[in-house]
Amino acid sequence: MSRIAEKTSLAPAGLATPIPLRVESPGFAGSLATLFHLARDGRVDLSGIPLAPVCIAYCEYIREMREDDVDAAGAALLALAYLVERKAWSLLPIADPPPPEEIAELPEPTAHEFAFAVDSLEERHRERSQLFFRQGEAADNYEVPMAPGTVSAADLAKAFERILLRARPVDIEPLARHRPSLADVMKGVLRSVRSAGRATIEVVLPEDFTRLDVVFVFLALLELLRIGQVKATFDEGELILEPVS
Amino acid sequence: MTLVDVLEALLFVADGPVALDDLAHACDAKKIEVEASLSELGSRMAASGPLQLVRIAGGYQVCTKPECADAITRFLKPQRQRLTRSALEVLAIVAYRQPITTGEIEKIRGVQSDYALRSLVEKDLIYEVDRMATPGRPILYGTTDQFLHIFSLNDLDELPPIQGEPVVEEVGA
Amino acid sequence: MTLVDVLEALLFVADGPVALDDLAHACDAKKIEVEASLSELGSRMAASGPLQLVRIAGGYQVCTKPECADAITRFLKPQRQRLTRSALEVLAIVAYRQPITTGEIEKIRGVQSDYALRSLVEKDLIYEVDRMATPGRPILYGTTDQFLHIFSLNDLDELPPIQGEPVVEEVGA
Repeated sequence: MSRIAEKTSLAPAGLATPIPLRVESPGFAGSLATLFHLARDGRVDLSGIPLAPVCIAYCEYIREMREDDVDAAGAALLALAYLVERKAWSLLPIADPPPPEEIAELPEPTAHEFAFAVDSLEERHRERSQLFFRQGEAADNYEVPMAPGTVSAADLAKAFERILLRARPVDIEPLARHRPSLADVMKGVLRSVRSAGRATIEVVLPEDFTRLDVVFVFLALLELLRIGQVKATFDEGELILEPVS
Repeated sequence: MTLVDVLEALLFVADGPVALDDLAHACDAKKIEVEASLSELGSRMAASGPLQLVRIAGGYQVCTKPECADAITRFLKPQRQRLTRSALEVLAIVAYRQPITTGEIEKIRGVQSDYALRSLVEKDLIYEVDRMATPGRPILYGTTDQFLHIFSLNDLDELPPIQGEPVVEEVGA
Repeated sequence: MTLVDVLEALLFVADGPVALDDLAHACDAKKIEVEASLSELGSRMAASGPLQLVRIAGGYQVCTKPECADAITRFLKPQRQRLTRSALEVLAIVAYRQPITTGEIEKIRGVQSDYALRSLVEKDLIYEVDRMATPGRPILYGTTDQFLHIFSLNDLDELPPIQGEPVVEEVGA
């Protein structure tokens, strides 16, 4: 069976494109242009494709064609003749049919062949527009939240002030000796809290701590609270630290 | 916290489709376990709530169910750029014939296509894969992951068939 | 789709805390209903799953529970360092054409590039080298040592040649 595809999908005038003839047979389904290309590349067995209906459909098309488009008609005729010749050779009982003549202008697959794909892509796009994903920027700014039930910022500030009062006052040296990085202090605090299980702030501070030690340890503590590695609570006014398992 | 929960959390914070490998690495779990848990998460989400798990652009991602589209549209007032029919046609040709040059596309369409190509590059739907080693070194275009994403495709094998093409492939095989 | 579900969907797609008013408007519901549903959503999330509803910065937002922190940290770290295609493109232009202004970059790319530039500055891959002595004093960007570091370059001379560029340089020399 052959039928003529939508005529409106013809390529714009002025270009030699084959007519949009669609071939449907047990051995092949697709446009005449595609069949031509497959035959030329030896990728289709023409003996399984009846060409008579294709020729009849072609004649019908020419008859119905309102405007005389000699270029389109010629291009399709060339493809048809080529197919008939190839098929004829393939039916003859000879091992090596002569190579086909090289045809100068090959019919190319035309845009109408993609019409179905374009339709289904359009439909997919419409369906997809009903779905919403989290926006990229939101994820970019994503921070792991603080543990719920932790103390408030004001509570922490009070605890900080209290412990600062007990620190050994040492003059700040402008170019002080090398200090550990915040990451190192965080590791130290986390180690102390984990080994103690449940600890007060003194446990994580060095013995005979200075005000600078307090500042460093608190910074580390805040960071650990923020990334959810340590949980802080108040017990009778005392700041209690626990590791988050 | 079960593995299913952790996976849900990871997909929540991710800014795009996440590959199975990355999920397995973050969870410190075997891929086969992660796959089973993802399938459980998918069924759980499908059964209730407004979210769903999809396989898209080569990974897993969570998105809303279509039923919420109206409220979300009111909320986000998204300016969805619709693709014109001609842009879609060029996109389809690139998708099925990639890598392909402007010249080849114009031969198929019979019309100039550089404007459509440029706008598709700007929308990050196609990109310059390579250049041909012929005079003028024409650009070869291919589709991006963003292309897969906006058409809800996991990979190029999921493209809808061109009319007749599947049969053609069988014949050629 | 219940009101609770729709609210979950809205908070899922939102890129920050959402005010009660905005939620009520998007759901086309009364504030008092929305509040009740938010409280139901909050309890539901608290009871199971890896997500929680928090009140933050004058609005509502969904985030993960702290128990998932380890997996998320493992997951986000490499992801944060991954550069998007457009960021890479901007970075390449800055690398080869530095010092360069936003306007010049946008002229080359044909698309707005300030978001990519900002994210590259945040990642410490480019920095404000100077400002041009022209009206508006546009910022001139250049690449940082961190840029050399992550691309394993010793100095800028080691950048791979752009196609055709070496010839241009010879002509100019």
